[in-house]
Amino acid sequence: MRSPLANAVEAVLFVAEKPVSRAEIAKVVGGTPKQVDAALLELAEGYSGTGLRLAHDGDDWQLVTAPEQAPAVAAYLGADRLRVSPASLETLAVIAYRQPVTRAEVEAIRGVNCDQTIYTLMQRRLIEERGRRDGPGRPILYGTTWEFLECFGLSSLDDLPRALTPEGTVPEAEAREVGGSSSP
Amino acid sequence: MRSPLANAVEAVLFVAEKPVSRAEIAKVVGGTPKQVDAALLELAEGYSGTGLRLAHDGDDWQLVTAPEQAPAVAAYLGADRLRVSPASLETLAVIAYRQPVTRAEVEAIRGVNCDQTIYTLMQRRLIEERGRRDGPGRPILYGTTWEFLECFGLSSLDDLPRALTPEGTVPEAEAREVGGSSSP
Amino acid sequence: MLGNEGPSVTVEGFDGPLEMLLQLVEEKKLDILTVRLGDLADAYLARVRALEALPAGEVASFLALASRLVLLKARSLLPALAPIANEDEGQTEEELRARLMEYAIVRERAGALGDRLRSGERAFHREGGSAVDLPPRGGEVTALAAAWSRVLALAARSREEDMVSPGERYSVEERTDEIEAIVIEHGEVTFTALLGAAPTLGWAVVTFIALLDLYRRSVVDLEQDELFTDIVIKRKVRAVPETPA
Repeated sequence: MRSPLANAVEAVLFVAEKPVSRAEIAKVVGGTPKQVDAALLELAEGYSGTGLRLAHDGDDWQLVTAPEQAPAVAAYLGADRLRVSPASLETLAVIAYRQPVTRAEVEAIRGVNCDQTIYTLMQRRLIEERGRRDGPGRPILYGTTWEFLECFGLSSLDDLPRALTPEGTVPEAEAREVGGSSSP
Repeated sequence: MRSPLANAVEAVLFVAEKPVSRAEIAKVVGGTPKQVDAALLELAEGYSGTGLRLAHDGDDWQLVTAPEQAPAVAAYLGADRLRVSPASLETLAVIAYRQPVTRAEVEAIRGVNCDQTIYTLMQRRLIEERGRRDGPGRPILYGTTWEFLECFGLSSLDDLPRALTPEGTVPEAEAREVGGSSSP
Repeated sequence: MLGNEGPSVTVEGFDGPLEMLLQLVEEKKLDILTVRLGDLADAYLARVRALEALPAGEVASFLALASRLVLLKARSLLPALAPIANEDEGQTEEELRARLMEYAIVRERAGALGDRLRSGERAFHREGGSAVDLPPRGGEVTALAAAWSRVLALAARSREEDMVSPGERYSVEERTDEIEAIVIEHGEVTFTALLGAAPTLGWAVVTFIALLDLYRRSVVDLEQDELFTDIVIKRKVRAVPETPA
């Protein structure tokens, strides 16, 4: 039976899409670095004979697929399509059409928490920070990247297609009103 | 020891950006649907006592974190808690246990207009449209989403909390009849 | 049907007529299976009268149930009372009881779901992708536009629900450091100045908590000449108290 700490570390590494340092793991799971070391060792041993592996580069740790599963992974990932979830695509759409925007503005438009999707899009280099908005807390502004344009085959942001609803084109003024409702 | 097929399925689900259907899993790992079923069962059992869970909505499968690890994962992602009003929870309860249902059916059961709560649940991505019911007006049918399962820490709809009311107080057939009485 | 009359109403904890009736049954500790619903007519009517602040249209659904209860009461008093010719289905006690019991189950399930939500035991998915760092590719611009349309369609209606509206999240830790830096640099600052031109509630709360923390740690002194005037935050100089007590 695995220790509770090892399970917490596993869950964190599972959702992380980049290597996580031992110190950060310790902070979020609430353990000492030494306990985290033991948990990581426990996990690494547990993954033997499964489809996953625990990889590390120095003190940075990451869950990856086992090398021998490369054919299945390649078969799944093989098709040339963008690897983002529908939720991330929605967040990306809001940022692409409204940039620069803050996280709170994206959430006001989507109506749901966007922490994880913004994090994922940053990891994928589809969005980036664009300075900060004046005002309380100086929230971070997000915009799309050069990789975003390349990924979608756009020569510039002006090439973004106009949004269509079943009723027809959304008047830009109305759309702006919706999006702007949360910003001062 | 896990079977090679279960490990391949695990690796594919790990890299997938959205739930994967049994048919697609079978295609990429090169097994029959029956073998895939066995592999999924094997995985689900193997995750017991770990930080991961195998969740499914119908034939679509996804790897998620174990609900009890939510504090550590939320701390890592900086996610905050979803809040749903009692009125919306009632509408959600009707939809979750009766899906797919129409708005009129939900209203017949709750005894109040449910326009606003359905809209709110849609916006929170907790419910979605599931086609239309045959018959006059072809009313929209609603069902729950993956986000619903995730937010409530359910591995599948079979995990829905069972009624605490003593068995047999309300015959389900009778209840259904009442619920359906507003639709032809 | 009861349900199609008027918008949802939440007054004094009542979300609708069925909930009001169910609450009566529970308060009086009656058995939902055996209670004679007609007996509740008077108590129910008294509650409906208390809803006088409601617009007439919104009371309609409460009144519809009230009239049904009164009819049931009349029937129990005068067993010979024949069903009225144009009476539609759903008027008998059994049918109303069945609806009430079904509603009770819904409320129980909603409560169970609410408990789950409050426990915070939720799952998280992985957004996917291989560990190998590849540049993103294969994006479909039509899919992106479709996602945007979907978001706009869902955002098109105003939100009235009592859910927490999204706002910026601030860190008390960061705010504390910021204020400390300001006080060290300028010696003093007013609370109004710290709040800025258009503070949000969250920002004000975080600023205030940060100030209390600084005060507790004796980093700053707080001064207020009169009630409701601006608070002046001064750097606390050790051993040399700046403010006479």
